[in-house]
Amino acid sequence: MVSQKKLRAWIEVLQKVYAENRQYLIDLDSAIGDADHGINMDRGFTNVQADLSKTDPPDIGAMLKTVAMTLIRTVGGAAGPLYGTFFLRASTACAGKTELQAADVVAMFEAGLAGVLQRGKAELNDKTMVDALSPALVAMKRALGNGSDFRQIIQQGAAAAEEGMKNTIPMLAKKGRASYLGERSIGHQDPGATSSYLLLKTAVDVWG
Amino acid sequence: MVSQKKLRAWIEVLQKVYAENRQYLIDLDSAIGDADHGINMDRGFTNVQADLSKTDPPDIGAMLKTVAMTLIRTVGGAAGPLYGTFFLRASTACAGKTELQAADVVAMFEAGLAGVLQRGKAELNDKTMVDALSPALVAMKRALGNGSDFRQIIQQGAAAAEEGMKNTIPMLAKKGRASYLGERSIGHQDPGATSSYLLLKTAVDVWG
Amino acid sequence: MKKLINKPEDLVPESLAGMAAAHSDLINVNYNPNYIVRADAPIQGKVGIVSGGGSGHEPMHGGLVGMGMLDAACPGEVFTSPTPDQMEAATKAVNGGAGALHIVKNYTGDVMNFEMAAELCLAEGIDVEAVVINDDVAVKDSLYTAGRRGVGITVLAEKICGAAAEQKQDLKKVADICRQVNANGRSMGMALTSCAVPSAGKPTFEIGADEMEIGIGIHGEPGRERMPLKTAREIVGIMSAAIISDLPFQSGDSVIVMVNGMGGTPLIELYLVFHELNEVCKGKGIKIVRQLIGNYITSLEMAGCSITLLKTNDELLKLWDAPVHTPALRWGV
Amino acid sequence: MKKLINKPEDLVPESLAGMAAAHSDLINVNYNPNYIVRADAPIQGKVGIVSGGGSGHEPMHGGLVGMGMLDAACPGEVFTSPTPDQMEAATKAVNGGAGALHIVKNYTGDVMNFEMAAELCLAEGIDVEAVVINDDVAVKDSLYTAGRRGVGITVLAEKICGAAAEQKQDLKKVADICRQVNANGRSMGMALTSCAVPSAGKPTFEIGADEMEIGIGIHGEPGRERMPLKTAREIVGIMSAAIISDLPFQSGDSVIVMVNGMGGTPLIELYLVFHELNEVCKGKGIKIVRQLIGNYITSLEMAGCSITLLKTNDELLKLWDAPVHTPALRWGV
Ligand SMILES: Nc1ncnc2c1ncn2[C@@H]1O[C@H](COP(=O)(O)OP(=O)(O)O)[C@@H](O)[C@H]1O
Ligand SMILES: Nc1ncnc2c1ncn2[C@@H]1O[C@H](COP(=O)(O)OP(=O)(O)O)[C@@H](O)[C@H]1O
Ligand SMILES: [Mg+2]
Ligand SMILES: [Mg+2]
Ligand SMILES: [Mg+2]
Ligand SMILES: [Mg+2]
Repeated sequence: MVSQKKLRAWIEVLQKVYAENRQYLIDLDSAIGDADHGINMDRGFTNVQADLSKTDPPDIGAMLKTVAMTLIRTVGGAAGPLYGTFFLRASTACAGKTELQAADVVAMFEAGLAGVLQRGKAELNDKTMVDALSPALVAMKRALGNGSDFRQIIQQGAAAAEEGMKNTIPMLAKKGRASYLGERSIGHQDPGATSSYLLLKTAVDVWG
Repeated sequence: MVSQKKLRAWIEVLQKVYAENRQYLIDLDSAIGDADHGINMDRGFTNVQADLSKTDPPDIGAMLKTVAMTLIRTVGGAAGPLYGTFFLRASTACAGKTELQAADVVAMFEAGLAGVLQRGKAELNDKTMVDALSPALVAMKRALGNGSDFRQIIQQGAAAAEEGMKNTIPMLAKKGRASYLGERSIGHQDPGATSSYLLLKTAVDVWG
Repeated sequence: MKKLINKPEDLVPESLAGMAAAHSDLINVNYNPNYIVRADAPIQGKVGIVSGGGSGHEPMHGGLVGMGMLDAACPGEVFTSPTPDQMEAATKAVNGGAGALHIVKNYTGDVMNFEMAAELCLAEGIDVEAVVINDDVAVKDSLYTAGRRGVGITVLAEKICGAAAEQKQDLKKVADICRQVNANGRSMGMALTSCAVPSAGKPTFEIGADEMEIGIGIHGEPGRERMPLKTAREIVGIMSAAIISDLPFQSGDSVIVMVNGMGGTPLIELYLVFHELNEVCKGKGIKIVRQLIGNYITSLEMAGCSITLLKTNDELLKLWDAPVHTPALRWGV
Repeated sequence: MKKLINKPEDLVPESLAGMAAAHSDLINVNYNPNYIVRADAPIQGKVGIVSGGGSGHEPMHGGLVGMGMLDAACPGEVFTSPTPDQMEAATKAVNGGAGALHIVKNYTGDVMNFEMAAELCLAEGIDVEAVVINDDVAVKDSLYTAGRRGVGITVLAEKICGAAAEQKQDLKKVADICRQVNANGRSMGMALTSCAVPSAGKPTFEIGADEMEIGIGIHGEPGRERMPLKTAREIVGIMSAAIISDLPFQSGDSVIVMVNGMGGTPLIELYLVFHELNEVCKGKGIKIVRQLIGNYITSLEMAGCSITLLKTNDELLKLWDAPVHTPALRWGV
């Protein structure tokens, strides 16, 4: 179970995580993109943090909507609409709730991923954030079905996201800026898959 | 005594000398100018060589006039009008002659230097080619007065030019591009004084 | 890499302030959300032409706002697509009742942000058509990838569509013209040096002292091939062959040409590149009827150039020649 | 340093060929001796405005030839003054019986070559006045040195004198206006990186990764002071203080301003520099009435900028606003 306070803590720690990983994400994006993914994520979550600090949303849905709108408004690039849509759909899934059970968390991620897929039209193995988010959802659903506890569910999601992120290394990019590289995109880890893994890893760290 | 053939040989060897010293003169001009003196001298004498090879001037005056006009037409910068005027005045001093006695050679340099002074309005110690040419003329006149032989006269001119060239190192430039540097021109050898020294040194090598 | 800036995060708004002060006769600048509009916007009954993209490509797009060209431009952070709220606000600001054309360069981020903006505008009852420009032959096109990048043709499309809108042609027609320009235009770029995103603080890519990148993107994205530096003649040969064979351009075609500097290449070299391109076109019977030579769609301080060819006809040429008055492009007024 | 060229020695003529092909409606190019003239030269009864200098400063001077500005430009080798035969031929080509004004930048080479050219022209019965531009406050002026360099004011003088000549003002008057512009204008430049002369093949000067050169010359000549890189605000502060205190410009003065890129600095930074300059001028009560922002008098691919201020009045402003149609500057047509 995760309270609204803990969910908020997740978002707040994400700001620190993206600030700390700014250069790492820039470097990954330099290799196969335009060297701004770390800047984008850092700017987005810094703004989220600032906007959140000014509000006291009544429920998790309202809180995630603020996150979504701020990301859409301040990130730009590919990551802005994608993570923006992720949190917008997640917020709808959490409408009116002030705490989330394990099944709610999984439903939240499921709605978020569906938004990413609809917005970006990427498929598995296109070398995008989908390659981290999608295995994470599969793992979480499996764990939920197995009757694993909350902590295990999130942990398994993060582990699958990490594996999915690493699996992007040998992939040939088919979506996003990296796709312009064709064969030359092979051998590099996708920056968006990496920021998505950090999303889940931070959930484990904060909620676990 | 120097024949027209030997005078022509001087000009022809000068082309090789400036080609060989191209980078050296560029480097000197980089320090206190715009890095083109080697390029200018090389281009000028390469063109002189090409133009001379197409003509068979009746006398030394006519030959030096071709040198002058080609330099004026193809060098540009400060060096073009200065060396152009040098050879133009030198040609007038040699009008109609097909060989030069020691006194004629000294008169030729004297006329050339007068042209440079009139065109450039530099004074001694302004850190220009005048600081090589002027001591050279003084030394040659002295040697001529002493009854030195032809070879000695030219040698002493070249030696004085070399000393004058080296003396430009501690000078503060007052004319030309180097003067923009003020104090910062101190400690560098003047490129034009260097190309003027090469003019005399080559005369020694070819005539001596 | 060294920049004439204060803080990286202030570069875009401070540069916009400079534009606002310099061109108050032509444009107005709005901050938060950031956009540039024609001083006389909105114009009743005229289709609004809106474009935008990451900053760092100046004068595109902000310098192309004005009579006969863009009604509004949305500048993002450096090399990062602007956001839907910018585009929505800009579209509203130029809406004179005849709808708006969004000219979008084909980058995932730009396309998605403009898509979200169009959804917002439609929800408010503003007619929006979006045309995605994808003229870069350096990138292999495919239904299953992000497809070709949008580069030089964007500038030409903005000029031509701007002229059509100025003549009060309707949204459908202006969008059709935009698609026609895109369909008949091809570009390719190359780089001698890297650019550096100010907030990243170091060059986007490493490149050897004797190397060049053929097919570079305007954000310093790697291109088709890294190869030893060649002469301008050989480089233009490679680029023009890729462009000409792609459409293909054929003997007898009339073309508008742009030789564009990436930001760090001096004009003297761009004219030399144009000379080489002119020789190639002459050899192939392709007639250059108009040309732009200079920095129009840049990549910060990157050295290099791009070549754009647009197969033209009487209609497009008339629109090209129509008066334009923007900070960066001006004729006929 | 990498260049888009074939052979260094062919750069100037091949680039001229590109200009000729691109702008045949405006200019004609003559080779051997090299010069660029207005397509409609000579114009009877109009003073011919002739300028020139080393190549590598494009668009100056060749890109400034056309209606309302230069009648002819003489391009030398890169960073090397053109030769008297070029200037003589160009002056003859534009002579419409009213004489010619030679606008000369104050470099020993340029001054001496133009002097020789003027002697040749006078000998042929063509009236020539020469005005030497020396606006660079970075250099200490003195009767006993080569004096200040001619930089940004050259562009403004060419525009203003071109307009006066277009109105058929006589040679004495046009030369007076030129001297007036020179007397009321001041400039200063700075560099972040070096340029490289193509035939020299390496950077003209070394500069550290955190250094800048204040007071740089347009040929990469060392400036006033090498110092650690500062913010744009501080840099504009230093440069504008030197410029403003020199004339001095005073509260209530109206000025035409040029923020000029050295060739390798992106436009987004130049607009930021203009913003800072605008703030400084506002603070001092100096009114910016017109501005040019972009690459006008460059130093190959050098990164950096220069600032030019010209104290103006109604007469000069009217001449500034008069129509001009050249490859690089165009308004009113
Ligand atoms: N169509 C898409 N669907 C899902 N994710 C995508 C898509 N396109 C790009 N991405 C993700 O976005 C990341 C890049 O984000 P970012 O660098 O912020 O944007 P941009 O590419 O516009 O600079 C990529 O690493 C990839 O994971
Ligand atoms: N007024 C002058 N009188 C005599 N020599 C001069 C004068 N001005 C410059 N010089 C000489 O010219 C040299 C520079 O020549 P060069 O580099 O070819 O021309 P530029 O300075 O135009 O690039 C200087 O080193 C100096 O010796
Ligand atoms: Mg990116
Ligand atoms: Mg020199
Ligand atoms: Mg980006
Ligand atoms: Mg020179």
